[in-house]
Amino acid sequence: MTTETLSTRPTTGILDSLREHPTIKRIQSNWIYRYIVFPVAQMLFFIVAAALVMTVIAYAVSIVVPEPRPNINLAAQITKQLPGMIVSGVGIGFVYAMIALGYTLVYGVLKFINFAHSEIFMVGAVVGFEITDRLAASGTIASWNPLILVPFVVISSMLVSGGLAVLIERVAYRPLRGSPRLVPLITAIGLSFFLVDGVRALVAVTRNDFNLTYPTQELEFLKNPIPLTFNGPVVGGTNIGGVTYEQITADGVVLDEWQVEGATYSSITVGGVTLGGVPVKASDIVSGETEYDAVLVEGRDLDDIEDGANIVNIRITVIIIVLSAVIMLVLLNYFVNGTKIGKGIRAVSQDQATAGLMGINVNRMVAITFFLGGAFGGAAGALFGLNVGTVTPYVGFIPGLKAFTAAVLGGIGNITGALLGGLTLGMVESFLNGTLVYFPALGQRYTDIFAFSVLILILIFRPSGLLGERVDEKV
Amino acid sequence: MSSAAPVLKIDNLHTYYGHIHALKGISLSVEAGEIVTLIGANGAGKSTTLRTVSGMVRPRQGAVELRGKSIVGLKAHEVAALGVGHVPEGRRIFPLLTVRENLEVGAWNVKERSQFDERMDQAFTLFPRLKERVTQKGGTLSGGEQQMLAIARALMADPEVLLLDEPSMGLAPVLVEAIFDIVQRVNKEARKTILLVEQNALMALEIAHRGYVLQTGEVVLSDSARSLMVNEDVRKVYLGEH
Amino acid sequence: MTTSRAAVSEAGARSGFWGRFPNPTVTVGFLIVYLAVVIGLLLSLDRASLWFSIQSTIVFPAFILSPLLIHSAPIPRTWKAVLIGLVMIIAMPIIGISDSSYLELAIQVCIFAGLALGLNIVVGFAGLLDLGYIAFFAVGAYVWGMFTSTAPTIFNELGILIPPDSQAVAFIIFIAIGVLVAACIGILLGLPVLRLRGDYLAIVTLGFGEVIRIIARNGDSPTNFTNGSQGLLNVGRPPVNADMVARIGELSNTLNIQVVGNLEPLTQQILFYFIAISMLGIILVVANRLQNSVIGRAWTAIREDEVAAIAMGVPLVRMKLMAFALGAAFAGSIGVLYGAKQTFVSPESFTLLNSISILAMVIVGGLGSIKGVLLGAMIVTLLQLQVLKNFSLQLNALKNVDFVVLGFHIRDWPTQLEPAKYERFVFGILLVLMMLFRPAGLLPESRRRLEMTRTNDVPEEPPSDIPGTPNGPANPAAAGVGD
Amino acid sequence: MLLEVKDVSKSFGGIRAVRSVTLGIEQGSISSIIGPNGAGKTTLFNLLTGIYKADTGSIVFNGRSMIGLRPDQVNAAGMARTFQSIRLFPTMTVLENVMVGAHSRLRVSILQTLSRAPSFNRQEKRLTEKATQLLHFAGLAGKGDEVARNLPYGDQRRVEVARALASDPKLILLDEPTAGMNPHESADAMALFRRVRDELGITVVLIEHDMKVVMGISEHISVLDYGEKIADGTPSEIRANPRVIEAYLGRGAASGIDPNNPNAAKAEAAK
Amino acid sequence: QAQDMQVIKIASQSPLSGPQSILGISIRNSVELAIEQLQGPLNELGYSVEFVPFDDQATPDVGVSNAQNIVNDAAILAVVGHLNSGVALPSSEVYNDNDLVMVSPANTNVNVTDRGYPTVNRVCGRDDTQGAAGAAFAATIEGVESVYVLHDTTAYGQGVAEFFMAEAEAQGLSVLGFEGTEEAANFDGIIQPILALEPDLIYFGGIYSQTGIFISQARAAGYEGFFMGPDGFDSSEFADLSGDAGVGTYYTSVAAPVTVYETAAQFAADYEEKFGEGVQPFGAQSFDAASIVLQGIAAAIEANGGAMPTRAQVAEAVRATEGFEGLTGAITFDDNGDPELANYFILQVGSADSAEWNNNALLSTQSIASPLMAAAMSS
Ligand SMILES: Nc1ncnc2c1ncn2[C@@H]1O[C@H](COP(=O)(O)OP(=O)(O)OP(=O)(O)O)[C@@H](O)[C@H]1O
Ligand SMILES: Nc1ncnc2c1ncn2[C@@H]1O[C@H](COP(=O)(O)OP(=O)(O)OP(=O)(O)O)[C@@H](O)[C@H]1O
Ligand SMILES: [Mg+2]
Ligand SMILES: [Mg+2]
Repeated sequence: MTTETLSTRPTTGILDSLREHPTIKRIQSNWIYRYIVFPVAQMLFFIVAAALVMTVIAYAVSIVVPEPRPNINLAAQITKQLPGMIVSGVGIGFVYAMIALGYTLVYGVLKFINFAHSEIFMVGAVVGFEITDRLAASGTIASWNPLILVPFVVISSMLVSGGLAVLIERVAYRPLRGSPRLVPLITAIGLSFFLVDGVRALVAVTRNDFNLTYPTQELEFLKNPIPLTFNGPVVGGTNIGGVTYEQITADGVVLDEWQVEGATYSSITVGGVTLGGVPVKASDIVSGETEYDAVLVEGRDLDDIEDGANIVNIRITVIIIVLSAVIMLVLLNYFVNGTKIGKGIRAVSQDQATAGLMGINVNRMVAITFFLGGAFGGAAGALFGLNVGTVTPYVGFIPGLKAFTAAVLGGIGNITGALLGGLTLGMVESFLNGTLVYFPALGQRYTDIFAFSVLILILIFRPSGLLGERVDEKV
Repeated sequence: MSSAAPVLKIDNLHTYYGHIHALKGISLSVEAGEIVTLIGANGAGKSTTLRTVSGMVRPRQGAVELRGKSIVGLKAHEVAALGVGHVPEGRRIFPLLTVRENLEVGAWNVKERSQFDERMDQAFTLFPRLKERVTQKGGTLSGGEQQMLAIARALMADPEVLLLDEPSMGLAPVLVEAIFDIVQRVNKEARKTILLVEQNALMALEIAHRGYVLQTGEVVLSDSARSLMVNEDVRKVYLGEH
Repeated sequence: MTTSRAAVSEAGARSGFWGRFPNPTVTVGFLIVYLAVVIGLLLSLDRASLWFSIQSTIVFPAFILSPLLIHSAPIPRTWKAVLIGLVMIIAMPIIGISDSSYLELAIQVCIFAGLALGLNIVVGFAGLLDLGYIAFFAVGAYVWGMFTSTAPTIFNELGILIPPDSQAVAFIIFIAIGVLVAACIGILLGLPVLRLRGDYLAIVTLGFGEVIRIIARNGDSPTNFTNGSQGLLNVGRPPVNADMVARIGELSNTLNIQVVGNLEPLTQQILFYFIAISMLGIILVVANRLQNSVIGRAWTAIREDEVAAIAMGVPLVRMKLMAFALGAAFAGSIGVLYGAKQTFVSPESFTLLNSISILAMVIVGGLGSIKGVLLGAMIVTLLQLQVLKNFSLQLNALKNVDFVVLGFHIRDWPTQLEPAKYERFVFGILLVLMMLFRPAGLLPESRRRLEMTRTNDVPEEPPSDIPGTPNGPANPAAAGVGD
Repeated sequence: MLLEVKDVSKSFGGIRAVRSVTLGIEQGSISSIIGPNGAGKTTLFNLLTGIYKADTGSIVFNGRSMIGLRPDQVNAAGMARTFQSIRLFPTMTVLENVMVGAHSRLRVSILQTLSRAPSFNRQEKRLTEKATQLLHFAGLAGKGDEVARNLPYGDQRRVEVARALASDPKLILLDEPTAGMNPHESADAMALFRRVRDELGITVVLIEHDMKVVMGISEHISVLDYGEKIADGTPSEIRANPRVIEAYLGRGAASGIDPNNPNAAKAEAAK
Repeated sequence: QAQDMQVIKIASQSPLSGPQSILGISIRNSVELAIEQLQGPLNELGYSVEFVPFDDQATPDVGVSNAQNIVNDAAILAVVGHLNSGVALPSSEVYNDNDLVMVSPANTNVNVTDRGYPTVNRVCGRDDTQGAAGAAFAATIEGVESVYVLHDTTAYGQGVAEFFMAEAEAQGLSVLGFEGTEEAANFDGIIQPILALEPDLIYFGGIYSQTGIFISQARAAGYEGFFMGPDGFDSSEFADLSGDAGVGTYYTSVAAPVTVYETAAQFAADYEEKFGEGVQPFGAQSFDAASIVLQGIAAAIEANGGAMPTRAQVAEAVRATEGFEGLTGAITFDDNGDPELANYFILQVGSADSAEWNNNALLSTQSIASPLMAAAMSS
């Protein structure tokens, strides 16, 4: 029996021997290193490694198949898309990772797949919507400081989702503890049906609709993506309808100002296109004092839109996701490895009966675990909602499945594994989406198939997932 | 010895596993500072008795009193909090926790830091071997070390009553001796009350004050250890004499 | 040779419901009366009646579950055979003539029961958690569909479709082909992944199920095999001839039963019904024979303790592959039937939810128990296709006549809370309740019942979790499948 | 030599559990392997039976190399075993457990199974008879229909032995077969092991910590310590070996064996 | 309702639960509204009409099983449904086997009618025509030379997208990509290559709940060109979902905006009043389908001398519908059950405010003959 249990650190041979070094041991015993520096560095390392590996593979493919389709130079396309693909991979990867944590925590302790977890994520997303929407309805949302608003929304979702997870455990899993593991699997599935349609009933009655759109339009700080420039200081030089718009730069810094035929604007919108700043209705384009409407009348001469792809708009929400995830993962790591309760949870995960003999309240530990897993799911839900803008009661299914895959990929039961699994899956998906398009016989619809093949390959070579500890059975 | 009320008193205990009637009305008592041993054939219900006391299984009928207070129906962690330590059959070390962490978990109910440190020291003086291995994962210890750890872990909570289930099973002869030695020391020096289950009945009776003989879920004989050791039937059936 | 288990079930039969019957004759009498009442009621139900939906929801399940009831009764085997034969071969078609929707339900029940029995081999017997089982079903349906559909697939363009007049023979051959192809795919998938342990296997099979669906959905380019998301249209079916139609017509006249709808599709349905119950019969025999054999025992051994099993000479991978392939083969053959019956094969019918719902049948009924799985399949299928639907229809009927209960006008029931919208909601609750109240399943296999009883007294920390206790299983695998 | 083990080693990560062990087992003998906890005894059994792959070394059984074979192939080659912690199939009946043990000697054919061909029925019948006989042999007559899990511990150990015997092995490896038995029960078990050798002609190797059993039954003893073989010889040689006393027996136990059980070995031998 | 009236039932089948239920419920509600408002003529003939809504759960098996149930209720004379072509195709086999007429409000898939069944009709346009009409218009947008085609991999979305692509190529536009996606929430990965390919226009064959979100995310990611889609875009919800990004989006529709037909506006208002929510796409078509069915039944009864008609007679009468003035235009069925002439409208989203949805600019109206008609006319 391979006993997989909650563990946070992979066992890597070389690192193990390094750890024995006295200096390293001293550093390691420092809690700042153990609970902050190491986990953060590890996450950065994973991000960079995952991105690097995928980039190398993508270029390798482009060497093998330089021109998958007439007039398409694969390498050039990859270069154009690279930053975008990485950012999107990281964004979705962290969401997967946070959901995967819920699967992994629960699996680590109770050894069963909590299929209802995807709905806990969904509830988090819906709660996030309810809060922001109510704030928006009361008209106060714009006055909130984002540094307070985002944590407020996320933490509320965490509390509700965490509470829900605990409730579910109490009602539907605890009575079944000790029965074959497939039994709670079925109650979990039943619950997930119940939750989806239950939430739908709630929002249908209260809102008459179940497409729940976050009021992101009213959140100033979410609107302006951070443009990253890859080709020097001048961004754009966009030419629309014979007019060239140049973004002004001073000392190599890109300003939020645009120059059109000599006049300077703080923001321009042409048709649906916003160049920096706040999207303004076409008729509202203002320059200092003069109205500039010549541009609108003509519509757009799209041929003249110049290469704008060197700009990558990093959505603020992606940054929020990454930051929140990092903070929460650091806290979780500390909680599980550095606190007494964490130790209790790990003990329960390894042997419930004996943990009870030691005076540990097994039920409480299980409840705490469910709360943690649920809270992470809830946070992921709210952040996901902020990022994609619209959620529904059905939104949990796909990310839930993906996150489950990520948890397995990383080694189910392993917290760090969930992170790595999520990032890997996000990155693989993003790169596949970005490159498969150019292969006429394939296309993005095969993304899942390829991603799945990657999963199988990894599992064949690492049967317990990327970081899963292979605890060989002692016979 | 019969000065005060018994520390642990079991009366007419019936325990079932599903429809298997494992304990059929067991009664026994353990006085403070005593080592009492349960002997009996396989499946006699020795382990079940210990499990029932520590709350791992719930009896269907009967009383278990700790210092005169009923503990029937309490959960394992509640019984533990009342000062009962149980070293379960098969050691049951947390395999992925280090030796130190195993001991820390053993001290779950210890609130004070100073007390904790003291007990840790005590454990290491009792088992110097463990001190050498504080950072090793429990699962990689050898059987004997695991057994030491299991006992030390139970002692961390400073329980008044210690339930030991076959502490010598599967151990090399050298270690068997060492373990019995330690049990005796714990009883004498730390003044623990001990309920001991052993297949190695001879050694158990050597260190125990009294003993009970169990057969298919019932107590068939109880006496002082010395008299049990010379009892014809006991010698024949449980000590392997022909 | 499993006398003890037989004894257990006999004893169970005696002590429970059947315990009240003094002797077999009375029991047989009771069963005959029961059947007569149920069949009589079914035939006399009137669709125009206000309460039709609720009535049929009560009576039809009572009818279709009767074979299981008969089977569990303590009466001589011949009687069982006679009564079950009566129900399935005579009563059901007659009821079908009076209302072919019951035939449809019966066919669907057979289809899902067959699938559930196949999955039971994989999950229940061998303990391998397969979440992509529906894929093999899809394979069967597509195999038949691709060679008979008039959709613009490559098969059609190459002119290698099976002409309608030879579809009767071809159908039987294709059931065999479905079996073979699905089994081969099962083996191909199994070879690399069966070395994985429980939950890893679960995710891989889940992914595989999705892959098959995605391939089906995108199999229209660059070469059109599956007609993509449009699905295969006009899939062939074993045809009925005028003779059969005429005979059904005569029968309905003799019985004086008014046929709603046309005779030909009715005859077709009856034909499918007989095909479906024959296939289910074969599957039952196969499953039963597998269970009580070297193979079945080896699977149980693997399920309970892989290491011990392989050390005792049971070749793990080969036996697991066998389970995987046989389970797949069941699904493949039923897939052929399904394709022919629906005359339309599209990727939408083969989603993860379908896999899960078959798994639910297996577990609700009782993992590893053939009778239980049969019951589980019946109950879940009827729940999904009849009971929950009729519940909504009943409410709607009451709305239509402005029915008033306790002063409340059913008509005022808000549309947001219309029961039809909450079928899955109710289904979810039912799943949870069934598992909470019967965690071992409705009719558990005797050894599973054993597994469960142990925990009755100790819900919190089951001693079963104590590896290495003398009498507890040394192996957590015994506590659940797919470890 | 029925079994020849040469220079076999096995490491787990940093732990070198078995270090170039060499030993031979004579056809028709009863031998023991002893050693302190964690010495690598069980690991050695696992290497022999293919559960673990040896890092180095050769294992030749009955003239055939066992290196690279899967456990089921090793079983088919004629080596059967029991486990240190009992691993019966807990919810199968005792009889079924034993029948599974014969798997490698059976014809497993789907077609025969499904068609219930006469050959299938004949095989089932023979198998049932054989399993019943084995149960009788192991002193479990009449317990065939009990569910394995419900048996007392001692009986479970016997079922393990019967199950291992069902594959008609040439060699049976017993891992602490009397652990957790009281002295009376272990004496019975010893008699059973002797009969396995004497009546069935199967070579027996056992791992034990109970010196009464080891000294009473073995014709040959090998001692492992820290993965290495430190001694090899007859029981009296081993008992007198200072290294063995130091590492394993302990002074008390070494001296304690004789006074407490002065004639057990002799008595058994006399029967 | 008078007791002596004979009862006729009309069934609907659409998804009432699950993610597509918002459209399915709209179908169900619109049929209910039509039956309530338009059963007068039948009442006069001595018949009362009952409505039996079924939930097909967007699943073929459930649809077929319901269909079996429906055909066995002798009182049911017609079905309005389904939403999903994947469900309509197998279910209509059952209807057709039993002569039961079906009028589809939403199944634009070509195969629905191309099978030539006498019982299967639809009031909406066809994917082939709609897709082609969209492409023809796209080619006229100034500056559009390249397109990128997305679809939702359903029979509907992929079907219409394929026809769009074919016509776009025929019109000389360069098709930079043709991709299907089941993604519903996060389109990041799909947008990246689009940004790199810089198409002038993105066509998305899908339904607003998916496409609205896509559009808002594509704009946020920096896409600067045009968007276009089929009638799946036609929902006020689209404006909510896509926000500012959706302004300027072109879409084709087979239903006229309510501003064009007064009756449609009335319908929308009635709907809102009765059900407390806005009508969704295919609502007007469902209303029309139900009206046609009611009219057909009445005609069949009259032809039958006032007696209860057979299903075949009803089917025949429905097929004979000629010049029916519905909310979506005049409908005459051809021999396959397609409207002989169907209107295809090209509209442009004018505002991010969903209340303004009905004021979207109507850019072009095309009356296009069904393939059968077109063939007849050309020969
Ligand atoms: N987990 C369990 N499930 C079912 N029955 C059990 C379980 N544990 C013990 N039993 C049964 O309860 C009875 C008493 O078992 P118990 O373990 O208490 O015996 P014991 O005296 O400790 O024996 P041993 O010396 O073998 O440890 C036995 O008949 C056994 O079969
Ligand atoms: N799967 C494994 N992974 C890691 N270490 C292992 C594994 N199996 C055995 N070991 C280690 O190998 C060494 C030898 O173990 P083994 O079980 O062979 O000892 P043993 O001689 O049988 O001891 P005992 O008498 O206690 O059963 C021990 O240190 C053990 O921890
Ligand atoms: Mg015991
Ligand atoms: Mg060992």
